[in-house]
Amino acid sequence: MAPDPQDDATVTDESTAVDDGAPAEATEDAVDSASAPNPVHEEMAALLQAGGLGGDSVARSESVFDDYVVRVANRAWRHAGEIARDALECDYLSFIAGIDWAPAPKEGGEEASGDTSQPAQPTEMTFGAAGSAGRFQVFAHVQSTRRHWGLTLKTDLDESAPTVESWVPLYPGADWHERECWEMFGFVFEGHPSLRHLYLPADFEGHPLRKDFPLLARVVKPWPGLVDVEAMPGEPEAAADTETAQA
Amino acid sequence: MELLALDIGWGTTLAIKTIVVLIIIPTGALILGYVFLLKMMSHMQSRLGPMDPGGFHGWYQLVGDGLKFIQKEDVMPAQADRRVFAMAPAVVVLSTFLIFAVIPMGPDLVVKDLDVGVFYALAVSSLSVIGVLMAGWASANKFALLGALRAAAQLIAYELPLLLAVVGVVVQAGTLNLQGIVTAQQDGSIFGFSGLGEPFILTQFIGFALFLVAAQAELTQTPFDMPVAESELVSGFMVEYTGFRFLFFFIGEFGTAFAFAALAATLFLGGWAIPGVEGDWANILGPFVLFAKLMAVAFLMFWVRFTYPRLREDQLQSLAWKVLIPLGLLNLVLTGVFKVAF
Amino acid sequence: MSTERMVATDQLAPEALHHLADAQINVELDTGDMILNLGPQHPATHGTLRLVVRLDGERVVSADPVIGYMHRGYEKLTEFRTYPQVTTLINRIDWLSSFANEVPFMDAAEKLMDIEAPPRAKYIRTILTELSRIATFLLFLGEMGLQVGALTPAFYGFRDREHVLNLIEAVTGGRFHPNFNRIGGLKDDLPWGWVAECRSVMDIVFEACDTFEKLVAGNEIFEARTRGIGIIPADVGSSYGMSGANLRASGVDWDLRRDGPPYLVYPELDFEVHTHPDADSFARYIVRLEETRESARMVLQCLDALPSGPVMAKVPRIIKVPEGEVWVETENPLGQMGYYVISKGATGPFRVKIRSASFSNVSILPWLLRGVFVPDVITILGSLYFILGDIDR
Amino acid sequence: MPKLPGLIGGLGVTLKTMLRPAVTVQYPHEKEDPAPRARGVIALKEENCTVCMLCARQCPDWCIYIEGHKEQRPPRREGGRPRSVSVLDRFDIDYALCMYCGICVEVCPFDALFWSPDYEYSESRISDLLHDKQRLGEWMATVPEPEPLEAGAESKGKK
Repeated sequence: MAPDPQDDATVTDESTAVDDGAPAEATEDAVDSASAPNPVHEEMAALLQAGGLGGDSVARSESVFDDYVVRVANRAWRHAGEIARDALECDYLSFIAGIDWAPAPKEGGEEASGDTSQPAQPTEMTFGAAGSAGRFQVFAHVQSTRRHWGLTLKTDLDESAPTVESWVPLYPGADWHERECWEMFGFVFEGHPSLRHLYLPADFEGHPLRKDFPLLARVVKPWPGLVDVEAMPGEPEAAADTETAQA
Repeated sequence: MELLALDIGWGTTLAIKTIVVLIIIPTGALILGYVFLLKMMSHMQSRLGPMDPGGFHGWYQLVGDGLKFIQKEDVMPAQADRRVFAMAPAVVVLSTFLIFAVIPMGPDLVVKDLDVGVFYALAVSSLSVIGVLMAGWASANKFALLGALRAAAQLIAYELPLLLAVVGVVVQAGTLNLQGIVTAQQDGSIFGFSGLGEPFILTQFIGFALFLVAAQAELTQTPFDMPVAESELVSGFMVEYTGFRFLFFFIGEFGTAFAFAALAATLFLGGWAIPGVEGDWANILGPFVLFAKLMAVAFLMFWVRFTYPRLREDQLQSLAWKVLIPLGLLNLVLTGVFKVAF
Repeated sequence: MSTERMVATDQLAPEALHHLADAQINVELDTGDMILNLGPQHPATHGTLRLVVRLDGERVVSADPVIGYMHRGYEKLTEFRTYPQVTTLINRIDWLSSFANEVPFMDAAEKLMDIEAPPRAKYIRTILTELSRIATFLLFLGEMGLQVGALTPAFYGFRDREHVLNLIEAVTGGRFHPNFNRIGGLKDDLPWGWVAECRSVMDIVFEACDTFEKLVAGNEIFEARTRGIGIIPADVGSSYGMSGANLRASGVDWDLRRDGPPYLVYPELDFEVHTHPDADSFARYIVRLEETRESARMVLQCLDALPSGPVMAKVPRIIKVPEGEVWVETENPLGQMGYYVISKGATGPFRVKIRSASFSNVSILPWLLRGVFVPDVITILGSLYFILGDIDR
Repeated sequence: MPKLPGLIGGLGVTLKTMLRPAVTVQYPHEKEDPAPRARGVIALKEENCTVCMLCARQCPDWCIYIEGHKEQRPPRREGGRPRSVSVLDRFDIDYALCMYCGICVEVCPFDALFWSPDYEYSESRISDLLHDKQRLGEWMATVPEPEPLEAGAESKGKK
């Protein structure tokens, strides 16, 4: 299936949409990707609709390579989970995680190690499948062990106070996933029995997976790729010495 | 000692005997450890075991280990109950040495030919329970405490089957004296053919099997090694011991195995006796015969140890109370009936 | 461990909670509970898992796994790495079957770049994935004996696994970290005489499975130690996200190689998915034993149908994956491993969510270990078969 | 033979293994030679290296340290401009950091780096694991010929 060429087009107008209100494209929440509409995803969309996920709570849904991505409003997150578990019989919780769509900070700064071999990510903020209303998003993947299908649910969190309802009452397995997400991104899950650190030591401050959290492992040691081929002593500098060949 | 036709005083013979026993147990432990733990286990696991130390097949390995343990630092945990911690290994090893005071290795080669030999041997063998409890309690370590409590429950639970297994032999031999049991087996005859003597293993097979199972539990060997379960309690009550104290435990473990194998050989396989060998020759050949029979019994015990998984605590107890003890009583009844009938 | 969490899980499935824990904890004898730390250095936790266990005598009142001792922060690292560098990272997540880790990531990148690996590369990838599954399971079959106390099976497991690792080393150059996968195919082709060698090793694998069946599975003491221990009902298991042989041992007939979106050459192979009704530790052992045999049969099928041809599709020298998102999930030996790759057209991914199997398999421990004896805790830990790198990422 | 109870069957297995020859190799005396493709150590062919720094940049562990300088070389054709060629001064691989992933060997455009299956270069001091240019050159002798490929393989044997 060709990647979704339409992606760029819809992205630009995406960031203007307000996530709670009835976004303009609520009406076309049917599958809008250019690829052939996937029958399974059609059935899932119908079941979601029948299950009570109203028009205004589904912001946008999209088929991405065999996976069906549905973006729901923040307040409808637990409700969407419930419908996925009951109407779509998705009894298997694959994972719950967060995304920080902010562009990666400028790499190779003075204080950093000058490693120019890091991939140069684009600097403006773009969003992935089914768009996003802001910088933070929580996405989960649930599957059905009987019907052998699954879908990805996404929701947006506002940047100042990122909170969303917890899925622990629906899936006890969500406990650890949400603790990890809280620890790495700082998203607060309401109704979670005990939000505490899962991987990091108790006194760790900051949220590592946010894009503005620097990767400190590499600052202490100068990057061996920095050294460049110097000219012979007394030889006029033929090539511009400072420009290192971009890997 | 008429054999050597010298008249050395009572004190010196006792000294010689104790020195002999003090030498036999560690060497016996080292031999057993080397042959079974190092070589047989590794061959069973398709590997060669130690080959380099000492040239031929690494025979020097355990001696080297012993020296290594002696020069290792003797660490004692901070909150340990110091005196009890230091005493515990001694108690465990003591019971091994005491058992050997009774086991005959020849018509005259026995430290003390007690009339209540069997009773004494079994009584002394349960001394090690106290040592294990002392070790577990004194090392102030949760794993050690758990291991020691399990050991206490297990060793006590398996005293009874051990006793019942031996009582069958005593009833058939008619005496508690180990020499008496050996001679009873030597000149007995099976259906008229007296070439092989009458080792009690033939008539007391249930007793022999019971004895092996109970001895396996007394030695805390798999499938009864709950107190030293290496995958749960790391190494049970021995966990905080280092240096030569651990060496004591190692010698205790394999020395007791040596002692129990010797006891089993004496009770069931006719001890030092071979039919048709009397007097002085028996004194010379006796130890070697006993050693051969002993190694056969030890082979059985270690073979089981390297093959089976471990029983859980409650399964272990229910096996003792619900299976082994009724079996022992049944064996006793059968022996009694046969004794009277023939 | 706060009590509300107990309440939260109680509402889930009341009948699943006829667990022996609540019935048998004797309250009248109010002995103080002992808190015991199993781990992080402990022989039974495969690596640095720490289990804070509250004991009442030898019975577990509550268990709280503490993880993170092996956390290397892979998801942060992948944001600063190019695609070839990320492959060297991700095969260190589940280091026992490291080739199988790379397969979903490669599949994801190939889908985004709309590249199709040539058929021969797909067959070799399937063979190497199944070989790493056999290597992992052989170690498990031996290791499980060790957890329960038998010393010898572990050595048989290592001995037979050595042949499989030599096979993988002959092809990829690395025993544990093959690093043989490239986007669009494989780095190189099979060396001369490898197919014949692989067939003879499969016979060794079949023989090893028979040995384990006789030595461990058939042993009455092993059965006494594992039957009825650590029972996980299917619905509780799937709600915790348990996958792989653990879930199939609870009777759930679900295997991504057959039911999920098709990947590699599994649609062309005919293989059986083994389940077991008992849902206890013994069932998990039996399911993995059967799956080892199934994998060996699959490898033989692949060897017979191995097509000739190139092993690398046409791929630009510097790989820039176009913008897009993709979720690819495969059936790894430990369970389902998936990657949610988000790319913004750079030489490296923008964000990779790594869904590893052991993370969810272990998250069921607090529910599962209530009211269990200490030795059974070790049996259950052994039967769940998790790898610490897989939990902590 | 009748299905022996598991306990007896297990004993049979261990006895059978005991009687079979052991599979272990006595390492210092007998040695198992690794597969020709095994990634034991990286060898450097100095004349191919043009100090393009690609390997140092692509290495995830940052364990390759390179220094070079430019030199004038006589022109190939007489009367032509003198060629300026980069010459290697220092090429160190720190095997204490290297994870043997093989990215450097693969990314090198001039085939200057090769894999050799040799594995016996452990040191007592960790600083000795920093192999310099001369030591890497010595490893070149142990690099095997690219071996023939399996039937049905089309691509040429890469290094």
